[in-house]
Amino acid sequence: MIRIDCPSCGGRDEVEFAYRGDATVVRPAGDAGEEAFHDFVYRRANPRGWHVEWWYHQAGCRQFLKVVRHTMTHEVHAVARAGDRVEVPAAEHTGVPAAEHKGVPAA
Amino acid sequence: MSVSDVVKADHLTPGAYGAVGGDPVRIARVTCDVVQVMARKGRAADVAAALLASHEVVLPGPGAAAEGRGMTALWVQPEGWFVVAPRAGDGVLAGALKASCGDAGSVVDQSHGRSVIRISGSRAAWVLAKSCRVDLHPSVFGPGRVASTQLFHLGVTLRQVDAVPSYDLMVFSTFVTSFIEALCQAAEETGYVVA
Amino acid sequence: MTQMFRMASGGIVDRSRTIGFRFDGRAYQGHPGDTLASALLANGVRLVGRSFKLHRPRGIFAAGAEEPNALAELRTGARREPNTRMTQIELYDGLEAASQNRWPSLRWDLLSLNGLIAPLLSAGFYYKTFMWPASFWEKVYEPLIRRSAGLGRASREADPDRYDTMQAHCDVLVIGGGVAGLAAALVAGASGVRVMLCEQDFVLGAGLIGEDEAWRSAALERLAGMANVTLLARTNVFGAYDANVVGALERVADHVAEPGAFVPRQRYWTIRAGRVVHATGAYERFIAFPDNDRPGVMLAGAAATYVARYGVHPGRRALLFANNDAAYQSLFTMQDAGVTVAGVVDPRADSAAQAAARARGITVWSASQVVGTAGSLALSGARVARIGSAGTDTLVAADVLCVSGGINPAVQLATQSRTAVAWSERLASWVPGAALLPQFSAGAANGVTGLREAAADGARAGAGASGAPADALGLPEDRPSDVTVLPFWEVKGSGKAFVDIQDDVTADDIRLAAREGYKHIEHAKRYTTHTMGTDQGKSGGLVGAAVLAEARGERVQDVGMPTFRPFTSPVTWGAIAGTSIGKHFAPTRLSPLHEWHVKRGAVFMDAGQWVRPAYYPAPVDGDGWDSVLREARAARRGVAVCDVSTLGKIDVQGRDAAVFLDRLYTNTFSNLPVGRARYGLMLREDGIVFDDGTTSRLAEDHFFVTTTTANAGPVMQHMEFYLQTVWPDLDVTLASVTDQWAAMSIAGPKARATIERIIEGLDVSNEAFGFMAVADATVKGCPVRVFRISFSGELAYEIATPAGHAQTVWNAVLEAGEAFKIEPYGVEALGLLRIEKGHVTGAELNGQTTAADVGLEKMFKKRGDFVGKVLSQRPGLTDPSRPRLVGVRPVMRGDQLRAGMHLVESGTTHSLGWMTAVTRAVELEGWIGLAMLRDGVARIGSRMQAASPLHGALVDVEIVSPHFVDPENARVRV
Amino acid sequence: MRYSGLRLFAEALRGNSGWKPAWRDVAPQKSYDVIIIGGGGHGLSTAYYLAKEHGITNVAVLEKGPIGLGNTGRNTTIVRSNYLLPQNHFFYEKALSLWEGLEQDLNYNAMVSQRGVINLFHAEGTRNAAVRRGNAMLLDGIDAELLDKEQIRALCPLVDVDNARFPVLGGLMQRRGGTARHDAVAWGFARAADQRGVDIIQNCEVTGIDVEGGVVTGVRTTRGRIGAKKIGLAVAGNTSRLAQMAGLEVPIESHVLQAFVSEGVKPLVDQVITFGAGHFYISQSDKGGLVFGGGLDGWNTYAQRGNLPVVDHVWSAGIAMMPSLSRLRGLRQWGGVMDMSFDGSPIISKTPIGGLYMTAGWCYGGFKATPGSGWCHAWTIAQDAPHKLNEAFRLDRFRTGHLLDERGNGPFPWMQ
Ligand SMILES: Cc1cc2nc3c(=O)[nH]c(=O)nc-3n(C[C@H](O)[C@H](O)[C@H](O)COP(=O)(O)OP(=O)(O)OC[C@H]3O[C@@H](n4cnc5c(N)ncnc54)[C@H](O)[C@@H]3O)c2cc1C
Ligand SMILES: NC(=O)c1ccc[n+]([C@@H]2O[C@H](COP(=O)([O-])OP(=O)(O)OC[C@H]3O[C@@H](n4cnc5c(N)ncnc54)[C@H](O)[C@@H]3O)[C@@H](O)[C@H]2O)c1
Ligand SMILES: Cc1cc2nc3c(=O)[nH]c(=O)nc-3n(C[C@H](O)[C@H](O)[C@H](O)COP(=O)(O)O)c2cc1C
Ligand SMILES: [Zn+2]
Repeated sequence: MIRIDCPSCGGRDEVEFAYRGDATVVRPAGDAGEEAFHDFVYRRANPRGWHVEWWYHQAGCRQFLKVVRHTMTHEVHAVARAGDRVEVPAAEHTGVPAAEHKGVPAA
Repeated sequence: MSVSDVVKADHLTPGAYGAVGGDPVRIARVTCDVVQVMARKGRAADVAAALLASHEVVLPGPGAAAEGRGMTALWVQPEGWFVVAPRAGDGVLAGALKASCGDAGSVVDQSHGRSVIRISGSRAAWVLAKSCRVDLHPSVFGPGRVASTQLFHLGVTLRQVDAVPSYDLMVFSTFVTSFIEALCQAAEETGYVVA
Repeated sequence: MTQMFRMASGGIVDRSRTIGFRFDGRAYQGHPGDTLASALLANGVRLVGRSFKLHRPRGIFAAGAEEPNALAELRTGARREPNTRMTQIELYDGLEAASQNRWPSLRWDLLSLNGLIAPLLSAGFYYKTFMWPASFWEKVYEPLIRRSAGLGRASREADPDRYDTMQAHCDVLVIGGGVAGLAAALVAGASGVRVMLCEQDFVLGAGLIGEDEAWRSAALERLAGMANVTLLARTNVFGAYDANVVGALERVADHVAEPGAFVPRQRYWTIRAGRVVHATGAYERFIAFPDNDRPGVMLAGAAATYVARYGVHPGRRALLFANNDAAYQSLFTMQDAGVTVAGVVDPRADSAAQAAARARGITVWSASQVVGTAGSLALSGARVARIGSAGTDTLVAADVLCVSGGINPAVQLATQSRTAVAWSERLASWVPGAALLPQFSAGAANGVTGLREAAADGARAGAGASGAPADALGLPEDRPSDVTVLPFWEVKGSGKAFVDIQDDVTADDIRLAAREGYKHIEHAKRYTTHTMGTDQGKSGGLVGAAVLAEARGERVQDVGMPTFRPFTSPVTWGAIAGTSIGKHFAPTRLSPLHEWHVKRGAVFMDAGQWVRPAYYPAPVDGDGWDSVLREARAARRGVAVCDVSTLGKIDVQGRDAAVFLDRLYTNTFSNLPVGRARYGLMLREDGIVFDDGTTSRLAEDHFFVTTTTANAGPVMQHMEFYLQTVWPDLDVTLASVTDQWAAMSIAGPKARATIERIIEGLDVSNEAFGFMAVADATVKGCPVRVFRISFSGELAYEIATPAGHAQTVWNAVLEAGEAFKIEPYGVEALGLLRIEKGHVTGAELNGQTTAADVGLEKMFKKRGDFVGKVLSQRPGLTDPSRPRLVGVRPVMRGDQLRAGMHLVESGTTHSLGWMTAVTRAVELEGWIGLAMLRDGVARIGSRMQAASPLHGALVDVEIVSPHFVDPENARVRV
Repeated sequence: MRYSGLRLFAEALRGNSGWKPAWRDVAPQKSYDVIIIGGGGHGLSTAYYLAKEHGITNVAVLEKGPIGLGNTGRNTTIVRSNYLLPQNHFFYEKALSLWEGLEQDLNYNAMVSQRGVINLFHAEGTRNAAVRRGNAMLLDGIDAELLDKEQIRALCPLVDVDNARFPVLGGLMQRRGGTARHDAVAWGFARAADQRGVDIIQNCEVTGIDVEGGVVTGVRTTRGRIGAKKIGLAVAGNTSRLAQMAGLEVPIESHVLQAFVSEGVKPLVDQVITFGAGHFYISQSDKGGLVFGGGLDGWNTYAQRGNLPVVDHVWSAGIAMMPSLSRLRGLRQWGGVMDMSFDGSPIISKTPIGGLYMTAGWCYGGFKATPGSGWCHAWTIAQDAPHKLNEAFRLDRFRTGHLLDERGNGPFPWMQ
């Protein structure tokens, strides 16, 4: 269960939130052209590792939160308000499990 | 869905229901006015000052409620509150708040849009915990605390009223029938009384 | 005589009370505290089941969750519950259970003939045959396979019991109530933090039971006295999820025939824990040897449990086959309890326990192994031979053969929390490595055994988890218990040596898989089905891995194990569903006028979460269509009123409210005068239409936005997204007021005449209150907001009022309209009217259409940015041949149209478009419909065919303008 | 070595000692004409059809772990061709026709079971959508039937047709749809490809793709560099990572879909049934377990595990629809990482890089496509041009706006 520590509401379950995807893409200026809007809508780094993403606290304070979450461990490193900057850990998290199916028990 | 399936438990009928012999919870509707107040950009301090002056309330921060003169303010979102007060005439509370805030705040009457249900009794927290994902344990929650969260698949603003404990559950009015049914079903295990 | 294997004393069953139960129809007796398994053993019942594939006779093998064989259909009728482990079923009065997967009876099972062709049924045999002729698979082979596979029979009736859920939080969660778990809970509990302890068994104490009862009861008493500690017995933690959240299943009322009134049968707990202590113990593993599945072969620890906990002799004469000293304790326990001991077979040359056994007068065959078993439906003896001595073996008489190949710490939950495991040479098993989450493993789960050591380890974990000191805890009495093993997995010989007893997987199957290239542990698992049964390989998983390792010429630790996934024990489906079933599966949303609709006898329909009146039958109506047409006719000819409270409504305020709406909608709102409404169109950023609705300007800085019923939530979220993340500088506030305002649409030539009679304080004449005007007024003293907007295409007004006044205002409208024979109309007539008018709704705006597709391209403003503007100009979205909105009429007016018909050129089957919505019309004769059609505009005036091959329908149609009625939009302005 | 009942019998007589490995265990060569990255169903079938249909046999399939344990080995095995959009019709129909002859073609029993797929609907709107879809299928020569409430009651006695919340109005059925044995699909293709000379190389993770002058030259792997004239990606949820190795960012996000299996029981559910008013679908495996699943967890992830909220929803939907399943027990739960495309439809396409091709974006519906995907991917690689069947599955459609959004959910992968 992903638990998100909402800066206003405190730690809450993922069910209270609506996911809204990659928070690093920025809507271009209206006259930036098709290529820029294509990238805004369709181009994603989709990292295996830390991901900065939007979560909308739908059942709580109705705020879009910027969440730094790891896409292997699901660990939440930071939660910030929409306008705030977030730190993204540099290295891969040490908790990345051994690659799947090495034959040793790992979830 | 056919007609007959839509039960109108909306009118909580007085009586005792569910398991007997235990310590039943009490469930009741609370009649009140609800007004949503949101500060305009950069005007939160003005709204706070205005409401302090007009209603003697110190607008609360996240997760809290504060009592003012004849009203309670519940924090619901950054720079946004619900003001709850005993029912007065249409638009009276909203009008007073708007008069007080002026252009510093948006004031939206929700008196008809939100319904409040009170559940009370020593096992009220247990009944709520069947669905409430927010920790209501006395060590982390208590009278005067507020949480907007989800209960029985519905958005709810929950306020602990006293140490009994009693909780006021504010839900969207069009869902209140469905909500009451689910709440009552959850309370059958402890038994519940509608006064 | 009953219970001839019950000891006169010993164990913790309550001999003062007797319980009657039935197994396969026969009556037996047991005591409170028994499981079905212990009670059956007490009655000398050995044969309890048949295996999955070969239908071999099977007996009770374990004493807990790892049981592979003893599965029963528990209870009868709607409460029948297949595959229930007899070792975990608490005995209750009147219990009924039946053996399964056998026909006609357990003793005489026809499919045991499968044993004769066992070599044919080798691992994966079905992948190599049953391919000819191809059509035989569904008709012959698969039905046969399906019927012989599966275990028990499920009930086909709805479950009469109720289930509940519980959301919990704690600082420290202790999983497992053995000595380690109890010690951890005691230490953590003493520190004052919130502690929960979950134990799957109905008795806490595990290894302490019957061993150190004094310590156990003292511990339980102390824990019960701690207000900050919650003890949950009968509660299996079934899975560990992210962030120290676990799922657990409490069996609240499974130990009674039927749950009491309002008592849930089971409760599903979601527990959010600060720190977790895994004190889940260990599962003893067996050794694979020929015919190691004979009823009477049993795990050594289980045999001792039956003695020490249940006071039952699992047999008269016990033989132990073990490679570790700890297992000898089990035998000693049995011997002390009066079981005759036939001896010990131990592959090790010597050990302390061997000496101890000899000292007790027990024969020890050291450096020896069991090479086979004797008996048919029950064990009569085991064949014992010295390792390396070919051919010569001794038949040792025994009716219970206790087996121990060592222990496997229960690391399932730890590994689900991403804890890596490490290989322990001492245990020849996996033990948990360093935890990544705030978790601690303790006791046997951590590879630490012996009551004393395990308690100390538990105390250490409890201290780590709570920050309290561990030393205050007194430790229990102990007997020597060294689980150091000689790694020993399999005895090769003739006969089937099972590595997965339930699924009939043998060591040979594993070797065959390896030979065929399925060498990876996960391939071998899937090819043979090893560890895929209901016990998930708790006691045999590692044995199979070891056989595979040998076949691969590698070490066991290099082969690994199949991934441990939830569930640690199978989980009742209904419990997870909890109360979110039936009508509570999704909440229901009702209009403030709902009760009126009910009283009026409306026929309802679902619209997302809403329940809305479809139409209102009247005595004169022959069928539903009569009602719909009558209602629509009233709107076209006189006046009719519709409850439109379901429309989404959003209050938008702020200095920048107009700018904000300009950026969200394709058209402009900043030039909308106060007191006017405007229809708006909203796109997604990819250029596809998102939603539409009217927006009114109530003040310079105050707008009232309406959305479609279905999109109310998504539009609100869309607005918040852009406001908070894209244009955070705008001064705008948003509030959902859908529930605050009820709304009704009064439509028809007599609409004004109707509302004139009730509107107070507002001149609604055409001159004073023209098309798209908005103003506040009152009706019967209730505040209302009047909008002159029309969806039907008729002169119409929408009146919104705070929900609590809806009934008053609605009644007033009906009363005022009485003179004009006003009719209430439902969603069906609403649909009819909008189709006649050519208005689009969700059927057309289905997330695939552009504004141009539905003829709304003119709604794009020329200047300025708005969401979706840029990408809506991509070639694929501006392609003129895209399907466009058109109207459709049958050439023979009486022909029926259907939504979902496709449009084809006459005589062809190539779809050029489809019908989005159809209706019988009131302004025109017969059926009409809207369609999305390729080159649609160009085709207006032409003939095509509408086809519904699903219904065998083909109709000649003409393509017409989608605006069937009043295309000039004159009526709304009169 | 051919598989047959006779061979099984002969082997049984000699202790099953004569069986040979289903595919060879080989070390990578220095270079290949074509390298397929990803040893799931799509990669293996691509290799098989390259050899079978195009005579290209100097091919290696590189798989980072053991083959067939990605989504191919963890899906709910539903096979069908009941799509709405014509661009999808002909492709999935091709796939279904390949399934229909697969066992004989591969000489491996993949247990393709045409037991019927039923999509239930509960409201006018969804009924209309089902009618539109069924008609579109029939017009394009694909079987479809509309079932009313009573037919559902008769065919699926466990379904609570009179459901208290979402009563069933009817269903759209494709009788030729059904299930196939997931593992056997991977193994069968591997064995058949191997027999045609394809090298299947396990435990060989691709860590880099070499591109020179805009054209691929080979891959770097945990087992060294391997040269290649052409490279096909078939790596499902890892598509973004592999594409990035070649310098491409693609309109794909990785999301987890969970699945569940119950304890085995005697035959109970005879078709594949999907529930329209909540996310839920179910079928019974031949072993007896009820295999079921629902929607995505709904956030980016590369982990093959999900969380409880989706479990709660899926299991509730199951009991809401089939109340008699309530006393059954779930046995195991797992997840797979899907390549969710931004319009919910696949990509079988050339890329802006010479010699680089991909079959991707399969979301949670790619198992049914397995033979068709391989067939078209092989064609595209061999001809350096798409086949008519996969022309619409172009990578550049997101730029041009020729989207294939079956459900109309828009560019939100977590909603597709
Ligand atoms: C729970 C679930 C249920 C589903 N249900 C259905 C269903 O009912 N019907 C249906 O049609 N579809 C279903 N699907 C979708 C379907 O499973 C997939 O679309 C399909 O199996 C994908 O096959 P694939 O060969 O592309 O991918 P995979 O089988 O995942 O194969 C990709 C392979 O690439 C390998 N790989 C990745 N990176 C590298 C690298 N760097 N180097 C080398 N190898 C690499 C992986 O290890 C993996 O083996 C479901 C999916 C899931 C998860
Ligand atoms: N039967 C044996 O052969 C055997 C095996 C291991 C340990 N032991 C003995 O047990 C003692 C070790 O004590 P311990 O406390 O570490 O282990 P334990 O086996 O005594 O207790 C573990 C407890 O955890 C419970 N449990 C396991 N998984 C669970 C889950 N998912 N949810 C809820 N409950 C769960 C079990 O039912 C058991 O009661 C030592 O004395 C050791 O010698 C005996
Ligand atoms: C169609 C299907 C049926 C399955 N049946 C079983 C089963 O009967 N028993 C079992 O233990 N697992 C079963 N599984 C689950 C697998 O054991 C395994 O969990 C899944 O393939 C994912 O792999 P992983 O758990 O190793 O990551 C089944 C999986 C699928 C896809
Ligand atoms: Zn919040």
